[in-house]
Amino acid sequence: MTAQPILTARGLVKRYGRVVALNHADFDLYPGEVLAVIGDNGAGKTTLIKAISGAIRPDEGEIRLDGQKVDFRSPLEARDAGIETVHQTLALSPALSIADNMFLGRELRKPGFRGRWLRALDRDRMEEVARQKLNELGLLTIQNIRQAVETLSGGQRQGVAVVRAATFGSKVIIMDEPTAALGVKESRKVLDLIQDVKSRGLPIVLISHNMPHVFEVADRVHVHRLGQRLCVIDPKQHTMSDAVAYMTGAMEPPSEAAVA
Amino acid sequence: MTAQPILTARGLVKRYGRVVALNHADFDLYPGEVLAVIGDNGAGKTTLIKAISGAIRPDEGEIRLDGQKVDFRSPLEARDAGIETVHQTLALSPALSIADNMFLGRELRKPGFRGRWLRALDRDRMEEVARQKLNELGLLTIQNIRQAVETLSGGQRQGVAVVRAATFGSKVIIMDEPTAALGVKESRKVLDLIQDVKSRGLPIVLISHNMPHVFEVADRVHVHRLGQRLCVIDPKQHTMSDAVAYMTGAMEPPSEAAVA
Amino acid sequence: MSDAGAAPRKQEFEEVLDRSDQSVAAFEGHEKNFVDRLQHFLHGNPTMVPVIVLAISIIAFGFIAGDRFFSAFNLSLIMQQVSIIGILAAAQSLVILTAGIDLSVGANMVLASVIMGNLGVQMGLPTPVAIGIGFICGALAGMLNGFLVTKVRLPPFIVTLGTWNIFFALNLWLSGAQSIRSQDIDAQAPLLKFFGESINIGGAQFTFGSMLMVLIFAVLWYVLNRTAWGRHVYAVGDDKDAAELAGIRTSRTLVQVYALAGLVCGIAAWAAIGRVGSVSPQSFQEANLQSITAVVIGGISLFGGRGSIIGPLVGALIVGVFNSGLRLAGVDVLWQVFAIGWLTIIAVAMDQWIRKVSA
Amino acid sequence: MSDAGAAPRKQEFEEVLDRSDQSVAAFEGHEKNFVDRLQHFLHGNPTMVPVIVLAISIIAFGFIAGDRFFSAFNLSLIMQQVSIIGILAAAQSLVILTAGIDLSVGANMVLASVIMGNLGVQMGLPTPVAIGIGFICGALAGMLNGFLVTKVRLPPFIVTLGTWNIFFALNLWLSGAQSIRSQDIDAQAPLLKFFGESINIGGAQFTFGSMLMVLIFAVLWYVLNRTAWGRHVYAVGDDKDAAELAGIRTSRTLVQVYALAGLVCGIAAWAAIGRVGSVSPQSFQEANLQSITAVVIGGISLFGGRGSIIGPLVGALIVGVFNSGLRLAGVDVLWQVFAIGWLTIIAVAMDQWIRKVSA
Amino acid sequence: QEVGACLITKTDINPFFVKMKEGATAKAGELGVELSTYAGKIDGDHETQVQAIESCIASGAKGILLTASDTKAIVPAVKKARDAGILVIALDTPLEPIDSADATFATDNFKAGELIGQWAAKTLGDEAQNAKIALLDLAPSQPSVDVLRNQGFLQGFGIDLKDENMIGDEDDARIVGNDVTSGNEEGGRKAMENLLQKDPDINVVYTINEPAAAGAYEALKSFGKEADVLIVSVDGGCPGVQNVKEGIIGATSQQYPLLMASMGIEAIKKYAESGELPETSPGLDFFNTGVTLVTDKPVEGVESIDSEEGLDRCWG
Ligand SMILES: Nc1ncnc2c1ncn2[C@@H]1O[C@H](COP(=O)(O)OP(=O)(O)OP(=O)(O)O)[C@@H](O)[C@H]1O
Ligand SMILES: Nc1ncnc2c1ncn2[C@@H]1O[C@H](COP(=O)(O)OP(=O)(O)OP(=O)(O)O)[C@@H](O)[C@H]1O
Ligand SMILES: [Mg+2]
Ligand SMILES: [Mg+2]
Repeated sequence: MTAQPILTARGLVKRYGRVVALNHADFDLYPGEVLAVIGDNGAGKTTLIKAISGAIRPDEGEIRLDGQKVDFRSPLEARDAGIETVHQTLALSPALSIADNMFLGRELRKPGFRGRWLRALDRDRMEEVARQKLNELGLLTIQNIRQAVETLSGGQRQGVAVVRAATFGSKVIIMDEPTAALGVKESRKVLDLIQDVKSRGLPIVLISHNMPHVFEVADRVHVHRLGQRLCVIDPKQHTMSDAVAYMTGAMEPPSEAAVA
Repeated sequence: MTAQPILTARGLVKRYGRVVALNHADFDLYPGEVLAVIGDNGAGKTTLIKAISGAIRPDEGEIRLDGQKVDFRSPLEARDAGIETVHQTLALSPALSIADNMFLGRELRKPGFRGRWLRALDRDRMEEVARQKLNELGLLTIQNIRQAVETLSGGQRQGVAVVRAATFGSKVIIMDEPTAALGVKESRKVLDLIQDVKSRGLPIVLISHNMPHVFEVADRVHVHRLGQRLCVIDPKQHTMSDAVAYMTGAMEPPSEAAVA
Repeated sequence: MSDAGAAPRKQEFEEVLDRSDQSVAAFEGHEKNFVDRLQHFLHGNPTMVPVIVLAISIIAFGFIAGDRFFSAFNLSLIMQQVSIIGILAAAQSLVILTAGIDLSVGANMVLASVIMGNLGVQMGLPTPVAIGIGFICGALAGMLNGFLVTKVRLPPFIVTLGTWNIFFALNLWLSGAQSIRSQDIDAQAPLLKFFGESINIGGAQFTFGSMLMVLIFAVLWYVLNRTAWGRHVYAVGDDKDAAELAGIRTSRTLVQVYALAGLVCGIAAWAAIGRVGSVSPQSFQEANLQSITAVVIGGISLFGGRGSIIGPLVGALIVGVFNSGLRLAGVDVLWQVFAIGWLTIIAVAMDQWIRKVSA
Repeated sequence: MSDAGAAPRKQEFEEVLDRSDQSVAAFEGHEKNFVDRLQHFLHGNPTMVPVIVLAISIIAFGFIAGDRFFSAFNLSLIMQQVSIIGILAAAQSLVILTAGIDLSVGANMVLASVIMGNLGVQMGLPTPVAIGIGFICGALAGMLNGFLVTKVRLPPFIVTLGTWNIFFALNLWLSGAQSIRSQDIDAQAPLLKFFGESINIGGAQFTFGSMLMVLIFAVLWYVLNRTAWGRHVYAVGDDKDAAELAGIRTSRTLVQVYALAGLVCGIAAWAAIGRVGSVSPQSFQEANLQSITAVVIGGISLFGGRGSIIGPLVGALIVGVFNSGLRLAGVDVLWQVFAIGWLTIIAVAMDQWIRKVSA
Repeated sequence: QEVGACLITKTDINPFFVKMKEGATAKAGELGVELSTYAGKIDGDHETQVQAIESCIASGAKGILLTASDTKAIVPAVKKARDAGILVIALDTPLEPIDSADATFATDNFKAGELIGQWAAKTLGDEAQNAKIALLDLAPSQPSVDVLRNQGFLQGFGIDLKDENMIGDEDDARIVGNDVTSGNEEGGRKAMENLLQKDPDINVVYTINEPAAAGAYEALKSFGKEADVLIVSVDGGCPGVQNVKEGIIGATSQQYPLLMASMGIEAIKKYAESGELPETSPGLDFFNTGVTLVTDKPVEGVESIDSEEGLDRCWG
């Protein structure tokens, strides 16, 4: 691995009372790659990416983006630094429209006096951009861009969240189990989208329990176990069985994998 | 198909405002079988099993259990009739203990005066039974049977819900996406448990988006599409590709499959 | 970096997906009768519900209580009468939209008006300064609520139950429970009574106070619906965690909401001096709950994130129309209280019935 | 049926699972200092929090207000003074445990006591019958709340805000705002004053009313913790949908909870006649909010499903101790109001701080 | 066309005002006056009274009878009514300034307090120097009736008032303390208990009204002190006078709400017919509907009637 990692974490620790969710975890993401994170339930995957995306602040450890030390105090700061996240819970506001949700926290204002002084939203432009992006990524056929997110099906909602991340992410896109609740068809669309985003050169972190999916799209697989990075493996040199064996403690990882 | 179905539904209709979630759906479950229900997101699978398990009342149609017409007005009535369900949302009370959750709504009372007149709970017996059942099914290692469910991990919670259904179900057990949030290891345990329950002679309805799982455990596969039963296929005579093609509308199902 | 360009290895059963049905399920409306159609119409236009209730009650009381009720003067009088509760309901709505509740709005307002009176009349400060300080105190009191809600993470109900007592005690302490007489205000700081002035148009008497109420609602409507901040308020009320993860500074937004609500209470304090004609520390003790009543009758959900800010204006007017109509119809106070009790329940029940329909 | 016995076809990568690690992750405690350890202890025993607050405030006021405060007599007097609010807090707790709120408890109680007085004293019915009818009216009033909450699906806050007004109006109508004199009760229906009787033990004076309060809490503790119904109440408050799916008749449980709360209000009505000495339609107008204050100080979560029923008893006593202590220390009523405001906020903030720790 | 009149009282939950309403309603029926009644929800609910006045103006009433919650703050609203040609009569409580209303039919609340103060002082005789006084007031917000009765009592008892607009600023050692009762039995009992805890030797209890007195008596009884204490009160309602008769209350100042109300209705009727304004009592700036001390233990120099006579004249 010669390229500079775009995002690194070293020695992250996060405790919830007596539970140690992260126990000196490390993390590396390289430019342009799809990195899958796998691990048992409760291994600390979600906590890891929450720390990276500013949703929680780790108790210890440091995070570097582009080699610069960063300390995100809120998801907003991570977002402003170019890290977009599709959370396990989606983070959409059910009563707001699709367009409003897409632009939540980065609304466009009208040009001139009305935007500058009256802070008026430019609804038309936001809706146009939202519609265009949704179509462009071909992820879903939305009938009405003004419809409230709560009227969408689970798959459609997931689509909105993914498209939002893909549209605005400028450095890193993180997805926490984006396909867990999705059907075969909908999952496929998300996987296609991941390929799409990757082809635009953006690196992606994908958390998933679905081994075939992971081995299909991932360039490297980060195996998380008991709050730590156990090893990183190359899916072309290891089988799914190997990955599962490492992840569940059935087998010790090869020592070279730790530096893959 | 010569045996009498244990559970049948004919012409179920359920509307949510303008959305027709069930559109004259039929359903048959035979004794001792594992029936998988597959379908796109929003096809109406959850609505179907909610109707069967008393969680909602269909607008039209009839349900028969053991040939008797039934009309469940609440989940309790379905449960009393021997139908146990593991809902997508698990239906556990976070603040109550594992034992309390296992016996929720069918608590054991102390023998004699204290139970009969003072309606005192028999905590000891409930905890004993709960521990025994959890161990017996080997699904999880619980440290403390009195610990609140909210302190359990997602996988453990799923385990409690599944064990509850397996313990008390006397006629039918229904599981709505029991493995969606689970890791590889935890999913495997649930699948093993399904085999286990089946070997005790109880029929099981399994909703899942995971085709390999479905084709591993199912005896028959009910394909749901646009609120209706499209067809029922035998996983030994059809491939996963067929199933996915029918379910997503890529292919018309063979006419004989409609009566499989 | 390793060979990222390798062809994806789809699972075999996924190959068929290219041919799958890409259409979106569309469902037809199938309303059977007039009631169903009405229900659907109102579902699409929930703000119409209180408006219709208002129209019906005005007409009904026109029949019951006769011309005296239906006169331009009386209708404008109702506007005057509800103006303070209306402005407080605007403040209350902001908080309720974030899924909170503010039991202290009335106490906050009275405290601010006592401060304005003390400074402007008794200590002889220039009136605009006194009013300004009153505004600031209102906003600070609101900020205290917001701070306790966000930083100490207490339920708004508890926080404002506590500060209600606190503001009330401070009010009595500052005022010595003494009113400041109208004449003294006229002599010292007539500007304090600005919102009591009125203009007459064809028998109707519009006070500046009732215009202020309408203006405040109009401004809040613009802010909530046409600015990013307004969208954030709705998002925070709808699902706070989701809003936080989506990149909204929810704590900051919440503190701002409470502070703005406090500021609106401060403005209400000025209007109240005009309305009452004096600074009365004993007034408006019921205003906390009355403002909540107006908000819920106006169709804003106590669970946050749902409802239009215009609703509470209409809600306040409905309560005013009921009070006025029942009074003019000669109904005993007792039964007025009784009627308002049922009105609250029935109005919200109707709202619930309409929201039940899915779009 | 087709060949169900075919061997399962596991996915290849799952084969390795047999060898996987079956141990459960166990984490050690790692409390750093005394405060952490205390926090953890209290987290495990949340009911201890109000108990400790109570103990500390008794000791503190013992210093501030001196022996007069710390006497057996005064402490038993506090018990007497809080007995009615305490009983209402028990009713309120039931409702709050289901994630509801009952603003009408006080109004319900006064209505029931007026009914008992009217029937027993003025209409000369046998006292037990009058009391029985009062109980029934209390329970029915509670059921009305429960019905509106479950069947019409209205938020409890709105329902009870409405019925508060309704019960208040009925109370005025039935009583004509007239008290029934102590002496008339003595003559006609002395049994109504049963709970005003007391026994003396070593200087302390325990009224039957204060014993009743303790008894009611004991019975409710048993019901909530030792019977299936009690578990259902917690489950409904915790997550209503989950409880429904798990096979609990949540609507029935909720209506029962509100009816039981109403019945407890009816019992409180009887006790109130003993405590006040007369049937007083004007008393206890603040009782609705005071009971909520006692409940939240006692550590029951407004979000339902959490907290011990013993907490509100202690919460009521804390408020009583504060009132009595401040009084004896010569603090003005004004500052008592102020202190109770802060007490509410601080008590709940402490509770929050303790619950923050994971077990 | 019928003459319209309005009666606006402080609350609807105080029997005093309920009786006032009954008196007015009866008289209105007799004279053919169309009466509307209004009341605040709680004591001090000033805003509702303003609304009531406005509704009266809108309804075209000829006269308003008003017991003001906030005697200063209500003045602008009253002025509006008078400008609209409506006769405004303040009942029971004079406005500030008193000439803000066309007429005032009042009981002098200060006088009512003074009478019971004098009676208590005279009853104790020399012991009055060592009295221990408990003052059971209405509310922390000190509505005007609260202040007038309290300060009147202290004046009558011979205590320096300091600021006569303020309760509780006196520093006379004989005062054990003030507490608030909300004017009901429960509050009366709790306040009495609290003050007894402060000083068990209290021997004079002033109460804002008779329900509070009844509550105070219960507390004294439970402390076993009911025999040694003088309770004085104000109102003169039938239950209160009955309590005087039974020796529970030593003396009470009786007021006449029914009389005030019926006279008020008569005045409005007269005004509507002839435009004639009511007169004031000689030497006063209001028409005194009178206040009488009711006690069965009369003392020298304070005029009083006994409880039998009091019961004949009581109002509810
Ligand atoms: N807010 C919280 N409070 C307390 N404990 C928590 C919290 N969030 C996570 N944990 C605990 O931290 C550990 C790691 O959780 P995490 O959600 O990161 O696991 P995960 O690997 O994402 O699991 P899954 O695959 O089930 O999503 C678990 O034991 C979990 O119970
Ligand atoms: N409570 C409800 N109110 C309104 N619409 C509903 C409700 N529940 C379900 N629906 C709608 O009914 C349709 C069927 O939903 P259902 O949950 O049964 O689908 P599903 O097949 O279980 O999907 P998934 O695989 O995503 O779980 C969807 O369009 C859904 O939006
Ligand atoms: Mg996770
Ligand atoms: Mg589903």
